[in-house]
Amino acid sequence: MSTEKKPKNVFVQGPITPEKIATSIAHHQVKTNIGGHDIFLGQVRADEIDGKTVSAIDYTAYEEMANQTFHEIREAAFEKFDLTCMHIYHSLGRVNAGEICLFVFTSSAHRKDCFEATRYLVEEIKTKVPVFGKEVFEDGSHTWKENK
Amino acid sequence: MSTEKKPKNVFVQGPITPEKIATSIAHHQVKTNIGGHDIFLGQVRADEIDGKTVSAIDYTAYEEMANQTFHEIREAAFEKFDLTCMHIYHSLGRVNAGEICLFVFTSSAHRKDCFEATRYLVEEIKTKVPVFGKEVFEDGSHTWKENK
Amino acid sequence: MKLNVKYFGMIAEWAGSENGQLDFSGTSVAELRCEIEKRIPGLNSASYQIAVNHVVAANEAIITLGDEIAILPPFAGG
Amino acid sequence: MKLNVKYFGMIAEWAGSENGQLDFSGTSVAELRCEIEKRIPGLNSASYQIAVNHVVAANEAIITLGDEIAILPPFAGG
Repeated sequence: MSTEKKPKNVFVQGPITPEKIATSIAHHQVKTNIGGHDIFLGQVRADEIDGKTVSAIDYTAYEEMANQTFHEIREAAFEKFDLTCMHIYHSLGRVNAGEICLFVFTSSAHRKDCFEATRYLVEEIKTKVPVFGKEVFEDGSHTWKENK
Repeated sequence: MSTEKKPKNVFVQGPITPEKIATSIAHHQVKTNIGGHDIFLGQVRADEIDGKTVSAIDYTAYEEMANQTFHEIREAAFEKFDLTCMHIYHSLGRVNAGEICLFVFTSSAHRKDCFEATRYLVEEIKTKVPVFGKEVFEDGSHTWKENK
Repeated sequence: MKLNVKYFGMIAEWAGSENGQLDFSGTSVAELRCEIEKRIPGLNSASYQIAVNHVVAANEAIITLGDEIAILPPFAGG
Repeated sequence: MKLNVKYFGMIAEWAGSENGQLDFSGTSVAELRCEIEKRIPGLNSASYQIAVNHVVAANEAIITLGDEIAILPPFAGG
């Protein structure tokens, strides 16, 4: 009998909507030990690359490995910071410029923990999670995004 | 003729709702030069103080000075960080435990700026803005909150 | 000179009012502190700041007729 | 041994497929790199990582039959 938690599925199809974010915030109003929330939202930019404008990013992932890595990152953050709650969602498939592709949400009694945790999580996600982004231009051609 | 901007009114009556936050996020989806948003939400805690539980905070402010100070903090943040947008809202009046009293929202092309700006803004607000909080207990008695 | 003084938060509670008038014969913020502490019980052992015309003022700052004076208890924003 | 290999992102594009099978006679990840670079044009001058059983593997790591192999181009999450 294993007590290990199965990794949750972090991925959602398509963009993350403002309504989903509002619902998630509202769910925390019963948790009256929370004093601060820090939310990071990644939004797709209409970057200009070699004279062409990005109209969307088409996300794919090595899902089993990505969910396992998200799980490890979450566990590490719970160890490092005194958090009440932590939620992470990432898009798969097409996300248009201006839409949200990443939602990282941490909550804590005091602001220091949520501030540091959200930043830690975003940096870890960018460097460790196997998610791939095809930047699609207005003319249908594409290039591949690479995190710095 | 003065070119100085008049300070905006940062205050809203009562709690800040998840719907207001969602609307604010949605308004940024036309700004396709944004790559990251960082949102801090302050939430009223049901702290236990000398055996009594806080049920709400009743916020008052020296409004003219507070709006002037918010304005200066905003201008300083725009100087220090490369931001696309910045929004700050603070509650006045009664905010129940679990409800949101502060909403700080910054957006930038790259994540570093919004992360640093939101944190800077929250620290500045906590130390410089004349807002006062009466912590009301369940039995109707009260004490006065003090930022650390 | 007659000064209009605003009180906030716990200090308004101690003063029993959000506005007061003070007949002030001094010139500096330090002197104003002494004057106000005589009138508001508890203030001399409390932590508070004085704002003159919406800006927190040092003890050396000079007060002139018509200035907007506010007595500010510790901040609790956010 | 026969290895099943997954390709992602731009590497899947270069490989023309998201899955491939490879007859591998070596033992280490370094050897696997050489083998795969022979098959996928452009890969030898690209930046990529190899995951073995969902974990990024160093060049010295040993590959055994049944391992899940994935060839990962640079990450772009967030």
